[in-house]
Amino acid sequence: MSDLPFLLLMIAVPAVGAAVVAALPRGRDQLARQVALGVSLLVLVLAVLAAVAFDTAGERFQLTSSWTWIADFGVSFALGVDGIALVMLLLIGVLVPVVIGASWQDDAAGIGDVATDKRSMKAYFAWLLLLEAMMVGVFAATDVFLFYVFFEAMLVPMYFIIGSFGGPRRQYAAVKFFLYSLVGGLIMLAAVIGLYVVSNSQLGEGTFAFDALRGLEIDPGVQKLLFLGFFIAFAIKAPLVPFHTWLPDSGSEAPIGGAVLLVGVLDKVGTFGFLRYCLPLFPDASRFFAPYVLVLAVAGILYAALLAMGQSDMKRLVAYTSISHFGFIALGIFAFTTEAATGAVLYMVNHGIATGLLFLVVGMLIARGRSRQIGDYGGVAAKAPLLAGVFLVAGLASLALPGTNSFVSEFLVLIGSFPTQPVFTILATAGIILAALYILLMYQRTMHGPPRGVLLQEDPAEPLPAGGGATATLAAPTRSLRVLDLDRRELAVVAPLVALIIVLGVYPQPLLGLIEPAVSATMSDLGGTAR
Amino acid sequence: MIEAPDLSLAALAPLLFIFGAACVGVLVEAFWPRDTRHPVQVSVALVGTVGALVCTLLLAGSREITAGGALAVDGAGLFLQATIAGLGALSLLLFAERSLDPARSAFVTSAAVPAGSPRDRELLTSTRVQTEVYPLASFAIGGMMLFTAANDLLIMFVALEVLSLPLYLISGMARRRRLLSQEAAVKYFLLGAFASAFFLYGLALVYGATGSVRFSDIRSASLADGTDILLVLGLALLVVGLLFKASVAPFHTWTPDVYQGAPTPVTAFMAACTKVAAFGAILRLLYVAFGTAEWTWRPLVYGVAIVSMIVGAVLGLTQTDLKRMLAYSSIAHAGFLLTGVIGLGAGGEGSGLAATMFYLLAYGLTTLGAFAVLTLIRVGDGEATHLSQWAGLASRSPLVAAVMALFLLALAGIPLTAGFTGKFAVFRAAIEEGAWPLALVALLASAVAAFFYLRVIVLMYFSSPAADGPTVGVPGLPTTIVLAITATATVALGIVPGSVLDVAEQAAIFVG
Amino acid sequence: MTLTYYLVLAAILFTIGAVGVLVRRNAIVVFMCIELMLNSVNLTLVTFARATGTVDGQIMAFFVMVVAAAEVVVGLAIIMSIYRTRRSASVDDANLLKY
Amino acid sequence: MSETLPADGLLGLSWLLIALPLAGAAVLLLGGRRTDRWGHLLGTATVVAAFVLAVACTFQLAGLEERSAEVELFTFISTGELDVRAGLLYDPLSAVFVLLITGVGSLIHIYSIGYMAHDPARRRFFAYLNLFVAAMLLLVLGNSFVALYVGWEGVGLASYLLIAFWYTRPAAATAAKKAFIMNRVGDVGLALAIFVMFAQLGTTSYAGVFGAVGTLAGGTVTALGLLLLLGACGKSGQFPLQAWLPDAMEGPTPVSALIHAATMVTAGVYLIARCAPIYDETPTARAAVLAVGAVTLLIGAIAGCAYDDIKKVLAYSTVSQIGYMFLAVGLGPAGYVAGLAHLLAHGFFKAGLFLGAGSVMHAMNDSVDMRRFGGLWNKLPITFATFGLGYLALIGFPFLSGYFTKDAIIEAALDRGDVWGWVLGGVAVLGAGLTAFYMTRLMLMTFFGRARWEDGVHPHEAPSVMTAPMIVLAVGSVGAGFLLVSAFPLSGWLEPVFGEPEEAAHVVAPLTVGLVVTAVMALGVLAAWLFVGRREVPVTAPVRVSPVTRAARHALYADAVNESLFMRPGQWLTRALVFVDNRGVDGAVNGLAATLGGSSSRLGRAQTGFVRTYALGMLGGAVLVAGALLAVTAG
Repeated sequence: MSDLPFLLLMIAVPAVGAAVVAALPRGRDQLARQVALGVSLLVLVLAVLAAVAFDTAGERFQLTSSWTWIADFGVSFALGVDGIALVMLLLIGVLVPVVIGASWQDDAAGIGDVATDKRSMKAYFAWLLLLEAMMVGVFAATDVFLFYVFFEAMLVPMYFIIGSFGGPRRQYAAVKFFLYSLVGGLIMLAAVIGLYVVSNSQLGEGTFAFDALRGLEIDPGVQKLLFLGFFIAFAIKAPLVPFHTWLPDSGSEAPIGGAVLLVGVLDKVGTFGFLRYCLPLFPDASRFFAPYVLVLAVAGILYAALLAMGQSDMKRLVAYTSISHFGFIALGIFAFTTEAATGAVLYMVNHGIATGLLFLVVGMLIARGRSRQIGDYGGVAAKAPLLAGVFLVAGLASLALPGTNSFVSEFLVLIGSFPTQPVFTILATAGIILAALYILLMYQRTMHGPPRGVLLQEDPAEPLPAGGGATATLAAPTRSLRVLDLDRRELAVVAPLVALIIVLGVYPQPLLGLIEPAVSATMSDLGGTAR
Repeated sequence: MIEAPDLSLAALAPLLFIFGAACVGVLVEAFWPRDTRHPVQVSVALVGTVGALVCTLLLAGSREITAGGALAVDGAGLFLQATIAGLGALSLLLFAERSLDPARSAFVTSAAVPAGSPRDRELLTSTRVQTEVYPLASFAIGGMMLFTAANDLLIMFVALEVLSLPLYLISGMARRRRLLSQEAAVKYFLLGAFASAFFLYGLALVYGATGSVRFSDIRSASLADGTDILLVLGLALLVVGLLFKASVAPFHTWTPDVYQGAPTPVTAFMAACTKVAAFGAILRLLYVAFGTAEWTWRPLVYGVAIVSMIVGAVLGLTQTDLKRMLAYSSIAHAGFLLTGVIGLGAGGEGSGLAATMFYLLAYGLTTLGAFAVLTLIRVGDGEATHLSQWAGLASRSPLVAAVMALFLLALAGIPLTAGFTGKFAVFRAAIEEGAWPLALVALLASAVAAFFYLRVIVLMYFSSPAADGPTVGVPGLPTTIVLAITATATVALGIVPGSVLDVAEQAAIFVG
Repeated sequence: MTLTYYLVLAAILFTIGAVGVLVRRNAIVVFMCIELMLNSVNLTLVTFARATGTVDGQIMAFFVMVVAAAEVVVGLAIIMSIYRTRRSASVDDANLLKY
Repeated sequence: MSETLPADGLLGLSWLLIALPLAGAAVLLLGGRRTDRWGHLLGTATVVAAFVLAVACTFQLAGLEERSAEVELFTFISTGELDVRAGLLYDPLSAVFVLLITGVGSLIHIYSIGYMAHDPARRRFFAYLNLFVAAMLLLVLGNSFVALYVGWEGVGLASYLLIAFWYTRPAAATAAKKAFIMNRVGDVGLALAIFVMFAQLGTTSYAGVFGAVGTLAGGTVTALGLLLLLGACGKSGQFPLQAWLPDAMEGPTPVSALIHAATMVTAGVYLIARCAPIYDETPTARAAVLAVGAVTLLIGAIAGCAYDDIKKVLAYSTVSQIGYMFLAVGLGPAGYVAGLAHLLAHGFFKAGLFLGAGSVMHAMNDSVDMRRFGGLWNKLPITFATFGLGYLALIGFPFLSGYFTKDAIIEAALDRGDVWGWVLGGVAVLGAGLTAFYMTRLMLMTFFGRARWEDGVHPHEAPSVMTAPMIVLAVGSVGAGFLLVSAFPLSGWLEPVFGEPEEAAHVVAPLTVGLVVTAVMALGVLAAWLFVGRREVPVTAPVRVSPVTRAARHALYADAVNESLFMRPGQWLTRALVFVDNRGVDGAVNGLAATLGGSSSRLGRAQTGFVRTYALGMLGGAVLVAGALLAVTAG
């Protein structure tokens, strides 16, 4: 059983699934949905089995397999996971079925907030599955070249998801997303090649195998350049301030499912990259640049939190909160302690769940009100208590309330960073006040107060009272406005995430047990913790 | 007693094949009845190119200098000849497509008839086809193959003319928009001749400096006295002539105009094959003849590479005509190719040669495919090359849009396409030679260039189709074959490039 | 009399030809200027042949002439066709393709 | 610190104390409308059960030699050097709090059955209350600072949910948010304190920290003390974070009674008392606690004098009384027991007062404006009686609970024996006078004088499910002080925590103190009668008042300060940053794109279409190339 090539299957299954879904005849949307859901659940099962097969006391990289791919470049199709990658795979496994479930509805509201009359639903599911395959590949690759290939190729499905199924400014957002990531990726490509060249001169044979590259002794000057090459790509992906402005646009224009995967998983590649590639491969450069990175991280925490408060568009707001959270993750990684880095990895998972849920409920709200403007809502809790409740849970998880999963990770990041970086940690801790502010402000404005705004409009054709300009192209909902609260399907979609938020908030130790060995190995690559 | 030069007929077989086919084509043009001439011409030309391709493949591994030292038969030359022959054959298939244009050909029936005259209007609707293009193209292909094999400057010059003259002619033979086509031909001709003059003057100066035009002699002379002003000036002028053919900025100005005006199959032919031939000649000239004076021209190539990438990428941003956009893309790609030239390293031991050759093959296939898609999208009688006409193509014809998107992504260098493998190879070569700033500029330029490729995808996929949009022609067998081969190759060279890279690696040898 | 004078003369001719290409409008004249450039090269070649005492340069000059002749054939054909359409041989009139 | 042993027997089940109300909350929240009919009963039952268990546990604890027991539950977070176990510590201090929470909690749950009977969302109310009880119990039972922190923020959440219980009222929603945010400010302090502990000591458990705190540098301990104080201030509504507590009165009155009077707001006192080993090492931080207590005591008392809203007066009274407790625990070993005794007594009488106020509001159609009350004593006899007893206890009427506990604090302050002892004692006495004044004013305006009711108000006594808890609390108000100070001295019970109470040399004889305080109290009552009781109360508040009154009405401008120092600049900053981000950061990127596009069109102009221009370009290029090559060769 444990001999199964789990990782290869996790890439191949959704890829084949995508092809199957794409090949279905037009109009068979229901079948496409079912196939997509089935495939994504299968991937989840595989991920869980892989986690079961993983031995926390064993080798760092497990479930490894390797095939020569491009011999001339020294490239192998090498897969393997450590604890860090494994938890990300689990996250992918959980989020994709949830996203597919959330996009189940026939009408436009099911996918996003825009009319999708001309677009075929099956294309959406095909892209989602392809994206899943790419995401698995990024985390499972143990060959830097292979990582890079997935890193870039991943852009394509997301580009189409945003561009074809997004909001009114989807074209702008899609191109912006693609170009930002591409610029970063290309700079990284230069560094990847540089790394290869170094390996060529030191090992006598160029290689991209992570384990071999880890053993290189790179000249500090070269290290700095290579570090920057990788770092910029990851900083754009993560994103850190000031490379962040693509995310609010992409996050707000993407269909909800795309947005969830974008901030939930895709952006984690950036922080994952810091930990997997920047630190172990360029330890000296990492130390050299750490103060600067920490400045970016902490500035991002505070800056993005303040910006989140200033947003009137809910999806943009959530996107900004994510930027703030990515600051925490970066802080945890560049504090160079096992506790903080473990916390950062857990943060990556938890943020995927919490912000994923937040995006989902925001999407469900938007599907009802056809507006992304906070000002168009008010008093929703009175009409849709379940929706409000789930919204609150997501919000509380986002502000890292104890008892929710995010608390554990944020706490770990901060407590782990404090010994080495007290000043930055104190500043970052102030960010938790801002987190409470932006979440509660949004919650109060939308859910509390007397019912008002778009939800009171009986006739969907009537123009909206506020924000009409921006919402003019939003699709008319097909469901009755009277049915405001979450229905069974929506509950089924959010329930797993809510459950995970609570369970991981109370008992995170299994995940920590998976993560810690890999983090310790990273820290020892770095030359021991800096304490 | 004059000694007859040694002629290794076997080694010359590819050239003999294609030139023979071209000559037969001329005879067919003269004597074969008009109504069945077209299939015969197509067959002859295809036999020539495919035969040449097969010959080069059979010759793989041989290394010799023949024809009195005028021709080099070596791995690199054969690889490039094979590339040219293969791409040439595909281009000829595009020439032969008869089901897209209502008048059953992309070429004007009688180039001599003034555009817009009553006779011209009459011929416009006739189904008489122009068949002179096939022997002309065959000659051009032969010239290109000769170009990459030339081992002395004179042969190189002759090959340059042999490849150029037919191209001048056939770029003026478009059936639709003849004014543009003729203008393109005039511009191409005048500027091409102008560039030839530079090349020739360079040749003369090098001859004066070294007393020979043989590469090996130049090599030893430049080794002895690399700083001879005459020699350096000669090199400069030779390079100018070659950079012109390769459409490297600042010698690129003709490219957009000619690419736009020429009949699309011809543009495809030029973009794919001429590029290969020109770079073959550049590589050979720089590494065989001037390899020992590498330090003189390296900064120059470095510089023009940067200029070319930036000019191509930046100017491409605001283009509204697809053919013109692809022309600027070709200028940018010329810059990327030059990074591979830099990556050859001193004496050509670097991986740059193999990388450049692979890149040429990948780029040629991709760009040929892109132009082939262009021929499908038609409005009225002509091709719809304006960007706005492509809006919403994906909902009208998903397959065509998908294929085009594939080519565009490959041109942008997205992984899992041939374009990425090629870029990776040349950038690796450049960085290995320490030219990482150049590679960095190249990467940033490709990010800029990606914008205009993406714009087309945005239009095709994310925009709603215009009411009076273009129609998507159903390609006949030739175009279908071209599209199938180029698309498959674009994907295959992206996913499993190993064997082709191996071949390029083994072939990366110059004799001389 | 040194051979340098010949070379300088050839260079001057080449320059005149190049400048002619830049300043003349009539396509035929432009083309003739290019021919002038080619012939200045011939002069150079012949001079160098003399200097090195070989005949290679002179033979090459013949090659150049042949090629130039071929170029004339092609060039005039092209120019004629555009002239017949436009009733003008000015290169400036052919200005549809730009930017 | 005494030794602690793994718990067995009932104490081993003390996790049920938390689990029971938590389960109640879960059932009520997840069960949905199905549980509407019996939800309130379940909610009450869990808390009562917890109370019974708590009593039993406490008896077992009393029987233990060490009077301390730890329950290890599971590993919460363990990575690197950090090892946080979820565990409970049942010792005399937590036992006191557990009894208070579950005891008063049970009473208030019972009361709420009646108070919320007509609210459609009663089930949700009980769910939140249960959640609160669970979090609060975790706060006091946790055996590490992390567990405390979890409970700490948990009660913050419950407080948020309950203040915003009537969320359709914007004021309630805003007050809830304000409470949460200001609490978070304090939480940052607590969190940072935990970080310091981990950084310096490598542990966060009480045992580990308190055992090693002596090894720390003085500055570090002071920092710890101040950070913990910040946390305590946030939770307990102490200066400078006091402004949220009066606003929190937007919540239903039982919430005010339980959370914002009896239990949650005293968590700060618990924290400082729990951290006695830390404060023992740092006189500076202890002085800060004193200062905070003294200042808050006065602010609360002054503001309490001016409000007309019955709940706000009680709220400021709470602020003020907690100031007393801070003052007490800031005094060090001499004051811990006094402070905690006052805390417990306050728990009784203030909860009773709030429930009484709730009963009054219940009778007056939910009005809280005392100017529209008056003459209610005979309409609401039980309420009047219980409220009156609570009132007397609060102002320190001789031999009621406030008398014992407050006097103890004042004595302890004076016992310092230095100038500051006199200052603090003086402040405390002054506060006692003010307390007497505002509470008498409240009594007079509410129960005496002419009825100034609005139309359609027909006061009636509350049902017995509400009055019964009030009676119990009134009894407690009367007896608690005597019981805790004299009959079953708290100091003895808490000995394992705070050590042997030392017999202080009294600076001023206790009897003298008692007399002085009583006299000052009497003055306060008299003043209230002179200003309020003697004259007719206008139904609208007078506009032309002295600056002092105006300041008091605005709670000494705390909100204004917050607004102008934090809120406004914050809003401006946010707006400015949004501009910067859109125009500056994003603008730079878009500007770069625009620049590229612009240069593209500009460069494109060079592509004129003229052959001559192209030829010129080529010639120029050729010259450049030749020049470059020559330059390279020459150079």
